[in-house]
Amino acid sequence: MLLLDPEFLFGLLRIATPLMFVAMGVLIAERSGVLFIGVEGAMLVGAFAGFLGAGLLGSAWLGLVCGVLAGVLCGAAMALLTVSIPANQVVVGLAFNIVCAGITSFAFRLTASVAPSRTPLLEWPVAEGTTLARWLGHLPPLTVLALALSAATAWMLFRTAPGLMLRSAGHNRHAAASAGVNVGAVRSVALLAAGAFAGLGGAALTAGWIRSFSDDVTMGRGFIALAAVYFGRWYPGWTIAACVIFGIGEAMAFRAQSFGGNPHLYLMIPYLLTLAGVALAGRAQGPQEAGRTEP
Amino acid sequence: MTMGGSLPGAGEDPVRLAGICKAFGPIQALNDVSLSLRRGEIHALLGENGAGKSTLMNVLFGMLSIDAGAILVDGVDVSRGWSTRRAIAAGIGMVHQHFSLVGDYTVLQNVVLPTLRWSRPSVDWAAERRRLAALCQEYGLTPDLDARVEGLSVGERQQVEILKMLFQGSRILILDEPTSVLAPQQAEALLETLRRFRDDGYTVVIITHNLDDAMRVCDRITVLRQGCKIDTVRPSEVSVDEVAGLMVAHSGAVPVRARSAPGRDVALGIRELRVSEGGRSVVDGVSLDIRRGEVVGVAGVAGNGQSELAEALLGCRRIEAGRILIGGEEVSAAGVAERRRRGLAFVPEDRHAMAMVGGMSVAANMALQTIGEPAFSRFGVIDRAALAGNAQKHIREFGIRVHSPAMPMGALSGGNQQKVVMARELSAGPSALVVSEPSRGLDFAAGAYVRDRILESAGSGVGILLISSDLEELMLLSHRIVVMYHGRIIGELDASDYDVNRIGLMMAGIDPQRAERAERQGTPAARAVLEEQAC
Amino acid sequence: RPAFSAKPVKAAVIFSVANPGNAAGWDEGSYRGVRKLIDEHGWDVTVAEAVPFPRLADTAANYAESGYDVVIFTSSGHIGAWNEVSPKYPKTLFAMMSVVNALPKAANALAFSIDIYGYGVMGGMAAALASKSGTIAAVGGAPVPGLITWMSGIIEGAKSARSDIEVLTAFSGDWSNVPRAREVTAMQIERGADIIVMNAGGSTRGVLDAVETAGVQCIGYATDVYAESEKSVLTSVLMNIPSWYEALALAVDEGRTEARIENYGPDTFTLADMHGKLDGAVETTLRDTIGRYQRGELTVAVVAHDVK
Amino acid sequence: MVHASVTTEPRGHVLLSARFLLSAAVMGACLALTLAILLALAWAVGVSPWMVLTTLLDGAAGSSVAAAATAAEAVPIALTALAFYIPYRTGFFNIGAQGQLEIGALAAMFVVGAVSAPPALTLPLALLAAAAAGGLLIVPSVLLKSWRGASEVTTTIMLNLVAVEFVMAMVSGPMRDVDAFYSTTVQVPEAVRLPGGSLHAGIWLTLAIVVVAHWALKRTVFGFRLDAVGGNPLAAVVAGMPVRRVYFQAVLVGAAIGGLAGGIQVLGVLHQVAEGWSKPWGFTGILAALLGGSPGGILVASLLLAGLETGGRNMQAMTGVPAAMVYVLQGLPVLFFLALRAMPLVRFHLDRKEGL
Ligand SMILES: Nc1ncnc2c1ncn2[C@@H]1O[C@H](COP(=O)(O)OP(=O)(O)OP(=O)(O)O)[C@@H](O)[C@H]1O
Ligand SMILES: Nc1ncnc2c1ncn2[C@@H]1O[C@H](COP(=O)(O)OP(=O)(O)OP(=O)(O)O)[C@@H](O)[C@H]1O
Ligand SMILES: [Mg+2]
Ligand SMILES: [Mg+2]
Repeated sequence: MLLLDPEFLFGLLRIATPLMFVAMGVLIAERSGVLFIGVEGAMLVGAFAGFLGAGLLGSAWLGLVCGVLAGVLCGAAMALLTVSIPANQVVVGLAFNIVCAGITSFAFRLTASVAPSRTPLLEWPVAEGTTLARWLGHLPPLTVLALALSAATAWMLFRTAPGLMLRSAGHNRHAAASAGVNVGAVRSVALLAAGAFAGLGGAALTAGWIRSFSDDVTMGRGFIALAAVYFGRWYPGWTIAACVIFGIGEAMAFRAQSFGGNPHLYLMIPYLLTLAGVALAGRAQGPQEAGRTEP
Repeated sequence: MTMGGSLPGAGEDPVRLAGICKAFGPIQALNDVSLSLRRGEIHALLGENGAGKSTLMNVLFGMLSIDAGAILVDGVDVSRGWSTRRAIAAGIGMVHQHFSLVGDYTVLQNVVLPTLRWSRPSVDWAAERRRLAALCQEYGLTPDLDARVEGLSVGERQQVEILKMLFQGSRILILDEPTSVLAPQQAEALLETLRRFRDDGYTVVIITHNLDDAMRVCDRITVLRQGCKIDTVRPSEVSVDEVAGLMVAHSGAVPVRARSAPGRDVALGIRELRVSEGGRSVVDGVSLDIRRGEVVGVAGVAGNGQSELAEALLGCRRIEAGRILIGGEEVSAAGVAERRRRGLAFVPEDRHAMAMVGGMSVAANMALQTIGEPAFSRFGVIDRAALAGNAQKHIREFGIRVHSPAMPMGALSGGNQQKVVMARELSAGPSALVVSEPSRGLDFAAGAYVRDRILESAGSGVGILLISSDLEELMLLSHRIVVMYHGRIIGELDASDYDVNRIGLMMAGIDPQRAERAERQGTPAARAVLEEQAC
Repeated sequence: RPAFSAKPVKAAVIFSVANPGNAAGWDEGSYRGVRKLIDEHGWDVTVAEAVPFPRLADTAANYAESGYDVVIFTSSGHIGAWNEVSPKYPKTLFAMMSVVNALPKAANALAFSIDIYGYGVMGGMAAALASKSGTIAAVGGAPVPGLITWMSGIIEGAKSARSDIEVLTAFSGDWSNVPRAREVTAMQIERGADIIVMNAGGSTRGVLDAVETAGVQCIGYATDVYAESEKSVLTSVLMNIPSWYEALALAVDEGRTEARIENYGPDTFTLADMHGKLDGAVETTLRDTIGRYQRGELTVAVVAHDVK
Repeated sequence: MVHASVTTEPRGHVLLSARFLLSAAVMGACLALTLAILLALAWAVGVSPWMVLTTLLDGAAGSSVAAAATAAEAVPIALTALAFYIPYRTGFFNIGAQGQLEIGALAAMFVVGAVSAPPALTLPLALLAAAAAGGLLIVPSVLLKSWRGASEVTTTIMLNLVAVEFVMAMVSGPMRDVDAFYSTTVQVPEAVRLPGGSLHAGIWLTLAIVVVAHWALKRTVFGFRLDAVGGNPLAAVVAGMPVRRVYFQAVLVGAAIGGLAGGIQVLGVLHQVAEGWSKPWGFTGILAALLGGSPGGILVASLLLAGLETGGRNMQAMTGVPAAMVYVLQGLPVLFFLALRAMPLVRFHLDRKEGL
């Protein structure tokens, strides 16, 4: 039915892809024991950097790179505030979001004169007409990238030594510490990675999807990603699924408008779906350290 | 008889701590403490609560930075930039008082964790498993390598902690109050294992409050008092009383009064009580009558339903079947508050988790369940003078060491925390008291005091259910002892025929008859039966 | 009637959108007008952006109190505030630079308005005649009266030019949610529309992107958005907003500030260059039809559709 | 903050206590830092820093009008701050104050439109409705947490988004004023508005609520139980406290206050609910709760943030610097505060537990 309709499918993938990136970031951070409420702000900064970079450098892919770099900066700020110092993770996150909202729209005005208002289209970096090009065909590049990176994240978290150390820091910092794991370092690294993912997600939204920027363009998508992680019980697979479900919800909302009725009513659907998802996920045995603030 | 750092040849000692000072804000936890450890010795650290034992070992293990002094490993000063990671690399391992394992990791993962490096991302689990299995073989440890640690008993967790140390190649093993959480036979088995480590050339440090253990198995004993090192002695050269003298500034333990005769009528009645956890029944048809002024001891290896029984009695755990009576009145359906109002008092085994709010003041903690009563509040408004007065009173009569009742409960040492809890529960004027592990982790002075209060309140007609893993304590305080095994009471002894060995066997689930026989064959055989049943 | 003491004229302009200079459409047009006031007429102008609707009155009053000569409203959403404030501060001139049909009861209120219906008609005609599929869509931001009138105009204009035309209408719901605008547009295209007539304010670029990706064409609002997406902008129906500001400046200079509504009709709208996107014949008929309507030779019924 | 939440208040006179002076100093440092950055930004966009500074202060408290505006602006911030702070004492993170505020405002608006009773009756009724609506909105979160263990952080955030869309649906749908030129409800009739003009009654009501809350948290059994449940739920159970009830009470009271914030804002200041009618008061409120650390402190922090808001708006309008500057202005001091506040030395002195 609906899902088989390619236009709908691509529509929901366009919506879900940026979420996937961001959600992976949140997942890494929380697995290491840091509640990443600031993800909304990091995503917004990434979105702006992605837009600016793509516009000035004339390549959407380079825009994504800029998004990642900006995200890493945000991650570093987060690490400084919640790991080095450390201050309350939730509140730091919320303050961080507000600041990012300000800084981005401020910078947006400063750069409005120099940057083109729309960024180049993002396509597979392969020559037209080659077999490879034909193979990749209509596959949305970013979705493929998102899935690949998620798989990589899952492997890193659950199959490698760093993954084991990272999760131990998130589950019980004292145990990790007495096992010689440098919790602070692990979390800082995790936050840098998380920031990178959040920034990439933001860039995927601007440079990869709507190809432009406007104030607060993320509109709570960072929070949605956060919810997706809880929904997915901190497992990459389920988290991706959650992002897709949200995509379906929002795509349906857009579609339903054409049946008449008030658009805003339909736009509640995806949030309610996510809420239902979080409810179903139930007693989430998440990383026990996430949200704790102790020196 | 002073020894330690000043000894000739101490240079070869694998570890030397010299003039260590450590303060937490105003508290001088360690003051110029020097200590040297040797190859192939078991070294005991003794001292009252808050003496500085844990802190000193945390310093050696790199978990706390020091204000002054030096840490020498194999004669080399490593104080600068000393960290847990370095300590582990230098062959030092530590088992903390409150175990530090990653609950949702398997035994294997927990043990391997300390050996992981960012530089070696991939792990060869098969190989690690083989190495670990071999290690278990060697010291006769038998944990299931793929079990999640959450599900393990205290004893098993401790084995995992020890394996962790061995696996990461530690030659110096530190254990903080290892026996205080174990049943006698388990403790005995642990000490046996420690002896074998010593014979294999390991250095073992145990922090303990059990003087006898220290005297029996240790080669040297170092005593701390209020952050200062008092002395290092050889058990062979001193008596228990001497050591005790070293530990406490004030004159030693309070003599424990004699048990008074119990009264007639039943204070706390338990009828066919059944509690189940995840399908299997953890308390399985327990019936018991505790009369006024009677102390009934409950023995049993940790995890055989004692804590569930206690919680069911308090009313914070659903009961499947059976009845509970306080002073002859049925309370099975009542909630915690109601039961307390009917005269039930409760001292849980884990005070940190269940008996206190660390962030609130001592005074507040002393009124935790009575705050709503007219004594402390009118129309929901707290009478702070009354709160303070109440606290002052208890601090005086229980001799609680604390600057002011406004101090946060969390900053007290375990002993004093326990006194606060006891004071609170007894001051409510209960008719029945359920108390678990009243002296766990307390130095003997504090422990003796707490026991004395228990007997005193029994004397004043309170019916007491005493759950403890310390048999000495049980036999000292109880009029009779029941043994719990797999949620059932499998045996009961009267004060007249107490016998450690027999109780131990029952704790291992061996019924009295077989116990008799085993006893006739003599203890070694009995212990064999025991070990086979233990795990 | 306000008397203007010292030059330069001190004026404040109120926008509800953020960053109007970059808004691709109506507000960008207004912003260019403002620049003219500053650069060519030497006015001393303060721009207030992103003023929430409920705050409009306060903001305007605040300017009046702090001695501004002229306060300029830039959207029909500001009419309420316009009506409320202008009677209170007779010394200040309150200019409304947007669609209105009635004046506040005050001598110091001045309006430069357009025939938004007629404007819609022209867009509708152009779209209908350029459409190959026979289906066109009007995509708007929030369903406010001005926008509904505009859409009604599009429907009637399209039908008058081509009876078999089907006109879809859709709202993205607000003026800022770019992704939403993009997906809503994509859906209209999916339903067969091959020409999109748009007025999405801050979310215009979402519409443009959908159009561009689907390889269809769209018609810009107010200003020429060809530069935004050469591939997919067929044309734009231009309303010369800056010229209204010129007129305002002139009126102020000559002291002709009596209360009135200066209405700009179809004759002031123009169709931007099509860069040869339509083949000659089609473009000629298209321009011819629209020209006849502008000259009043061709009348289009005024019907108020209640579009959703 | 976590520590602060369980400390009991200092002995002696608050204003004279060393920790008060210290926290004041910390606060001052944060503001100074922020101001420096602000002036740098102004310089970057080519506006005279002096103009920025004067317009900022002028707009915040330069005139009685400005001061009144700041006081009014502080109301929704202070109330949503309480909406966060009270549940927070039990360990519940209510990030949903913004949504509760939106819904509360809508409910009040609905009552005003629907009820045809004398103003003296309608007004309190509308405020009650606002509080009720706010409380209602948090019920899913609190139930989901206690039944399914779902994290309230996410559920409240989701409910924010739902509430915003719902309000938009109402003001652009059934409750829309058909004559208006944008999506909005009708204006609240003069008679039903909170009396007092720019210094409307809602300000005094808020003041009262803050005082009561401050007293209740420190001096009553209710506050005592909040601390116990927040500090160690298990111990609270063992002590026989009605933990679940305490917990529900705290959360519902908080959310109700959040709803009330919306009611007051719409009946006292804006007189209508419209597209983009609200600012992110709910989130600013959380910042205020953190800066304040107690209802009393919240009052101060709210006035501060409100001043930055009104002053910032004035600065924007008068100098034309981007409105975005206001957010930077509100967020930065809090980040600085968080950072400084958490520095070991500062923490040691501020968290030292004294008094009963
Ligand atoms: N993290 C800490 N913060 C502040 N003070 C501490 C901390 N840890 C220990 N102390 C102080 O240092 C003193 C020594 O603590 P330590 O844990 O070494 O005592 P201990 O000998 O282990 O007592 P116990 O026998 O009860 O374990 C304590 O009295 C305590 O006041
Ligand atoms: N935040 C703190 N401030 C001051 N002292 C503390 C703090 N945390 C712990 N301590 C001290 O550290 C010591 C070790 O803490 P620990 O939890 O081991 O208590 P304890 O005395 O060992 O009792 P138990 O044996 O029951 O654990 C205790 O003496 C306690 O007084
Ligand atoms: Mg200790
Ligand atoms: Mg201890």
